Amino acid sequence: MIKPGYYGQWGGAFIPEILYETFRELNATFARCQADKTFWQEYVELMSTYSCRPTPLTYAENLSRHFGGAQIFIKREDLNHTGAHKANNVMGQGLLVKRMGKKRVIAETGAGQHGVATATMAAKFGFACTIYMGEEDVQRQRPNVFWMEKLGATVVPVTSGSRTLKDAINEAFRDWVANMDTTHYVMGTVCGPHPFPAMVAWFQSIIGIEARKQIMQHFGKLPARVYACVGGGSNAMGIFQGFLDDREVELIGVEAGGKGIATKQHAARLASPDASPGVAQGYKTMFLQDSDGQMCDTHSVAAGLDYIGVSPILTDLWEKGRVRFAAATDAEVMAALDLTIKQEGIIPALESAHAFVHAFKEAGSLSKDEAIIINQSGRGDKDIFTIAHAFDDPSWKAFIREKGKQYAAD
Amino acid sequence: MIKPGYYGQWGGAFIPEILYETFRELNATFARCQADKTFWQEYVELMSTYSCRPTPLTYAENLSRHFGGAQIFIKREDLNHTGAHKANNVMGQGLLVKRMGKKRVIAETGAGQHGVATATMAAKFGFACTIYMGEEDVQRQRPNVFWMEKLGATVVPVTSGSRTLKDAINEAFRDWVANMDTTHYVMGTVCGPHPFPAMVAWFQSIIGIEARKQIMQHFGKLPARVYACVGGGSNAMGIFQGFLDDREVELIGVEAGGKGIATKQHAARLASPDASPGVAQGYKTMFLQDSDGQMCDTHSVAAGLDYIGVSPILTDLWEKGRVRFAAATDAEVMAALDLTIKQEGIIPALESAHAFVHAFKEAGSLSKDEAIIINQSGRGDKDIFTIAHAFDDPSWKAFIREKGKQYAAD
Amino acid sequence: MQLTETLRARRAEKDILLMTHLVLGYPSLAVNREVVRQMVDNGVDCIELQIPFSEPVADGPVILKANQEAISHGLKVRECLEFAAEMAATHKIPFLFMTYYNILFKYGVEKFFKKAKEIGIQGFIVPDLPPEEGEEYLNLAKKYGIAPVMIFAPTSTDMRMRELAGYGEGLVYCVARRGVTGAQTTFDAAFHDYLAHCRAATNLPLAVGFGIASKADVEVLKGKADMAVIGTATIRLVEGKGPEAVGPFIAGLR
Amino acid sequence: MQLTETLRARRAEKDILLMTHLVLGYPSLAVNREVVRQMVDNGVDCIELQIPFSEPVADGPVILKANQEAISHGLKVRECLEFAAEMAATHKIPFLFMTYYNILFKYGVEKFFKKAKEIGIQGFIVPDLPPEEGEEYLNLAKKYGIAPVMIFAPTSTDMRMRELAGYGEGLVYCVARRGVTGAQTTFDAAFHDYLAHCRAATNLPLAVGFGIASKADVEVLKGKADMAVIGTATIRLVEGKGPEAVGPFIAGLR
Ligand SMILES: Cc1ncc(COP(=O)(O)O)c(C=O)c1O
Ligand SMILES: Cc1ncc(COP(=O)(O)O)c(C=O)c1O
Repeated sequence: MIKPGYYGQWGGAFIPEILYETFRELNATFARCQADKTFWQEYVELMSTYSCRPTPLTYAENLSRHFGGAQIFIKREDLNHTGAHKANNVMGQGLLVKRMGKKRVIAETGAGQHGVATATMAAKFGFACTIYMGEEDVQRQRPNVFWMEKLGATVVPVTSGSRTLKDAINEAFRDWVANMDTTHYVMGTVCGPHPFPAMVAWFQSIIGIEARKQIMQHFGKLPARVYACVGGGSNAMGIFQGFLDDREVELIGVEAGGKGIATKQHAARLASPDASPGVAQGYKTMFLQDSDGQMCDTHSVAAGLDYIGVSPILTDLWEKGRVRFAAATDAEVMAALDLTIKQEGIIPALESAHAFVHAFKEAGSLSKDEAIIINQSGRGDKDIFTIAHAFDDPSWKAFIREKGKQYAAD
Repeated sequence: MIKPGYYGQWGGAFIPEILYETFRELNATFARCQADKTFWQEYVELMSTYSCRPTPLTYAENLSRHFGGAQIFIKREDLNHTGAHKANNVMGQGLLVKRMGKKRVIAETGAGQHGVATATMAAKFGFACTIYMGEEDVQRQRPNVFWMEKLGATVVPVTSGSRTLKDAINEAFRDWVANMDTTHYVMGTVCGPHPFPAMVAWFQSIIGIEARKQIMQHFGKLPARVYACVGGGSNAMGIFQGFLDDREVELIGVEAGGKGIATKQHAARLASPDASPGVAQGYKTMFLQDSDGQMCDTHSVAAGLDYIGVSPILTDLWEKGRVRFAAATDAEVMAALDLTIKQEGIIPALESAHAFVHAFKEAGSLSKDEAIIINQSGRGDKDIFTIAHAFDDPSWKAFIREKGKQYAAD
Repeated sequence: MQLTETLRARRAEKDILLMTHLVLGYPSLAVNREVVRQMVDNGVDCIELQIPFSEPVADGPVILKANQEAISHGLKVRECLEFAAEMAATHKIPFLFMTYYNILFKYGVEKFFKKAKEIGIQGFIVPDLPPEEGEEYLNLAKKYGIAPVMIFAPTSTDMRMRELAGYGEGLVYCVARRGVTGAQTTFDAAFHDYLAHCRAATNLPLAVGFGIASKADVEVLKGKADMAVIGTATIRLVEGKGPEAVGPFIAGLR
Repeated sequence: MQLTETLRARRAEKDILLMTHLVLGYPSLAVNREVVRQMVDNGVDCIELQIPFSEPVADGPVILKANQEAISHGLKVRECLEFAAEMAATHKIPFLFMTYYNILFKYGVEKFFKKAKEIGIQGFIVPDLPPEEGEEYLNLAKKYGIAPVMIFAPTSTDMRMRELAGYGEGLVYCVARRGVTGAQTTFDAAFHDYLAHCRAATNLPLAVGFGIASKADVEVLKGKADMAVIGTATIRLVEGKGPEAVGPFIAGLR
């Protein structure tokens, strides 16, 4: 028999005893909401009036022509309110929090995308909000910090460990074990202790439900392949769920290859030989860790993929051969981004661009009467500081220098 | 009899003779497209697969409660691809350009919003693209310049005149009179010579068509008032057209009050006594000009409203009493922005925030069983440099200083 | 119409006429005064006085800058009118106003015609006023006997040219090429063909402008047009070498 | 179970026992060695040796930093085991391992139990391993005779406490309050009520930790618990005054 919260041998809920009751309540509320059809209706209604669900499926005519193979479709999660699929999860959990009667939410954030989404949800639902963010990320992602603060959230820079996403998660847990009576921890991806993977996957399944319907409508048959980038795995799980039972649809998760697998400066858990089974941050999965079980530093140009673990659900699907994994390097990502912007007038987030890399590598080898879908998890204009920097744009640098001087004079 | 291209005494086509044939062709193509039902269908289809139309109508529950009067609804043009209503016009004109067989587009841009939208459309349709932008705006809006260039457009800084929007329009005309055989000028708002006002209003009418249907669906009756900011007037015309024939719906256009009407540092054409009838940039309307007919410098915290003229269609509706005009000052705009972000988790563009100012002033005096709609023409995160600056955010300044130093060392 | 007759009479004596152009107030009215004197002394047949406008869409960078500098130095329309009155009183050749429609519109179109007539201006060139928008303007032109100069463009069809000719008086201004003032013009076969079409469309004197800058350019027009228009070239000359260079330059053009 | 008996025996002689805690490798194993000696010499009844982990979610800033510094200085799990072996061989009191589950998991859970047994460790505290996830762990604990210490929290219901007690051996670690290690605890009525519930749920010795830092704190626990746990307080002490301050501090607690 499979234990609840397990996907094959992965998952579980490795939580401190103090959270036992909190998780009992959370599991119960989640189960009630899943059983209650009106909850999902309320969720869909919220996402269609507050965000713009269903998000479109865009036919990328130029890219399809460019590669001369499969017809390329792009699922446009970038058009969500706050600019990424993160909104789906966050608004869903917001509804749960309302049902539980809690008044405060906390969250970790890496790039800041999930932090902005959570702060947004908190503003809308009238919750107090604290966001934990690695100090290094606070430095790198100031625009998102600015918006979180404007949205009324308190942003706490995390100075422990590698000062990035995983440390922010730890810090959020530390807050939670002190304040669980009033507070819900809005986990940002399909990771963490059960029921988070199940819950986040459920809310994100809206992507796949829509995508399947849309591709049937626009293309008349199922896609040959579906590509999604994988940080924690929430956007990937979101779209994959629409096609899991369609065995003929190949599902491809693309991880951060960083500076190349060989350099060890990457965040490829399933697409590299560098990860091993472990238990951390409340769940069991493949982690990038050393032989003692200490977690490694990871690297990616995309902050949202720069993480040691990966969804236990995806690890299971990988182990069972249902999802294929690949890695895209930073350099490949910048090239795919450039091509997509120029060909389609669409700016994927750096995270999302990882999925484009592999779709582009494979599109040409498929026949023209097949379709592929790329999940564009977010929009890239939020990443201007990173993207302009990565493209080494001289006018951008001059602009920033000039602004810096103005402010220095203040 | 009313001359074609006139709205009451306003409008017309004051064009140099060299463009006579170009306009004849443009008028003919436009008329053909208007008569051809499949054109509008193609347009709606494009906007629903490439952008996310219909954009939602969001019920602003918290703001409604806060003001204790009318139920406030927000029409979410910010969720469009590229972040503003500008996409509607630009994609529509793009389809026209395809029908005319032209291969190059040019546009003016102030804030850069219309420039980014046009560059996006050009990338999607495979057109060459040149964007004219006042040198001062190029300096202020570097992020948008960066994206336009990434999208493959050439951005030409305009160094004549006040180096802002109106000068960019002049420069675009100068390009057009040289290259009209291959080139279409994608005017960004409901101004300029006929058929531009009619054409842009037509494409933007999609906002009002949707909004009317949505408010009836969500609220069961027509709104008491509809608020929109007015730069050139395209987003306002867009939403107003849904309600023009409903005499009981009051329509309010909000212009840039800048530093206050009394300071003359504003861009209020119809809401101040400072404008007078004139003819410039190809059309007749109320302009901010001196007694000789020389155009004035205008001011607004919102670059997209910082313009000397206003749609001839709106001037006519104003003169006829159908649309009421008001002005919002920079300071009021920052306060409304702050409140909207905190209450609803929604970040309006600085331009859009002008509409919010007046909706907020009046909401409380309406009864709870009435609704008002605010047109949120765009999203504010594009304005981070301006908004963070306007809020005088110290961490933002420190961040920019730091980045500037990094780049200085390069 | 006075302007037509004057030009026809002059044309009878020369194989090509010269019209020059200056932007009032740039670099100053004093320099304008000297430039006009040199032009007249060196046989120019007609002068366009451009009243500056803040948004001169049909003009290229040189004239654009001249417009804006004149305005930024505080030049008023009233001063332009006074200066034009002085010129028309001093010199025996026809003077025209070139400006954008808003200058007339804001002044009051009829008031402007009346004033222009009073001070002896013989024609108007308003590049942003097509006849379709010019009903009042055309009526007033007739009423005050001021020539409303029409503009032909290389993009104008024969039908359009004939239509325009019907509205025009004084002369027809043939724009030599696409684009704005100040760039170079190529006098190729298409250009000559264009002039032939212009010629066929009207009996009014044909003035050709945009990019005419040298004796060679003027030479090309002989026999094909009645008048060469020198615009940007003299402004550049005054900027570079001062007003005293204008006389020799004009003298060398024919 | 050896640990239970040892503690019960000691408890029979004292009105409260003392358990202390240290993070291995912080600031160094050499300092750890000295600190342990001082603790034992001053009558500590039981010592928790924390094997550092890079993600210590249940720990507050002081212990967190200690974990991370130890790792960043290159400390290996192997060295921790060697050091623990040395301590257990040198000192007569029970030693426990406190660490996070991944350390056991990655080492191999059974291998880890075997090793611990070999070197004389008497119990494990693993704060991120609830019994629901610990089937293998609990079986191995039985097999190797190592006490799997259960944790009670102020949020635990009576039913949950009884359930936990059923899994536990050696002692029950009662977390004094919500939150992580190192913050202050208020010993109010709710706290005493909580301890009464703990007491009612199990016969195992009750150790109370989180925020116990002074003689007064220890005093409060007398009669209500069997053992006071001093964690962050000694780490702070060593940081501020060096290892030689530990002895007098411990001596002064009871
Ligand atoms: C745009 C975007 N895509 C993808 C991710 C990765 O997360 P996940 O794998 O959970 O979708 C992030 C995380 O911040 C993100 O912002
Ligand atoms: C977001 C936004 N709103 C409004 C405007 C003003 O234009 P219009 O009055 O044509 O809608 C602009 C112009 O750039 C804009 O970017």
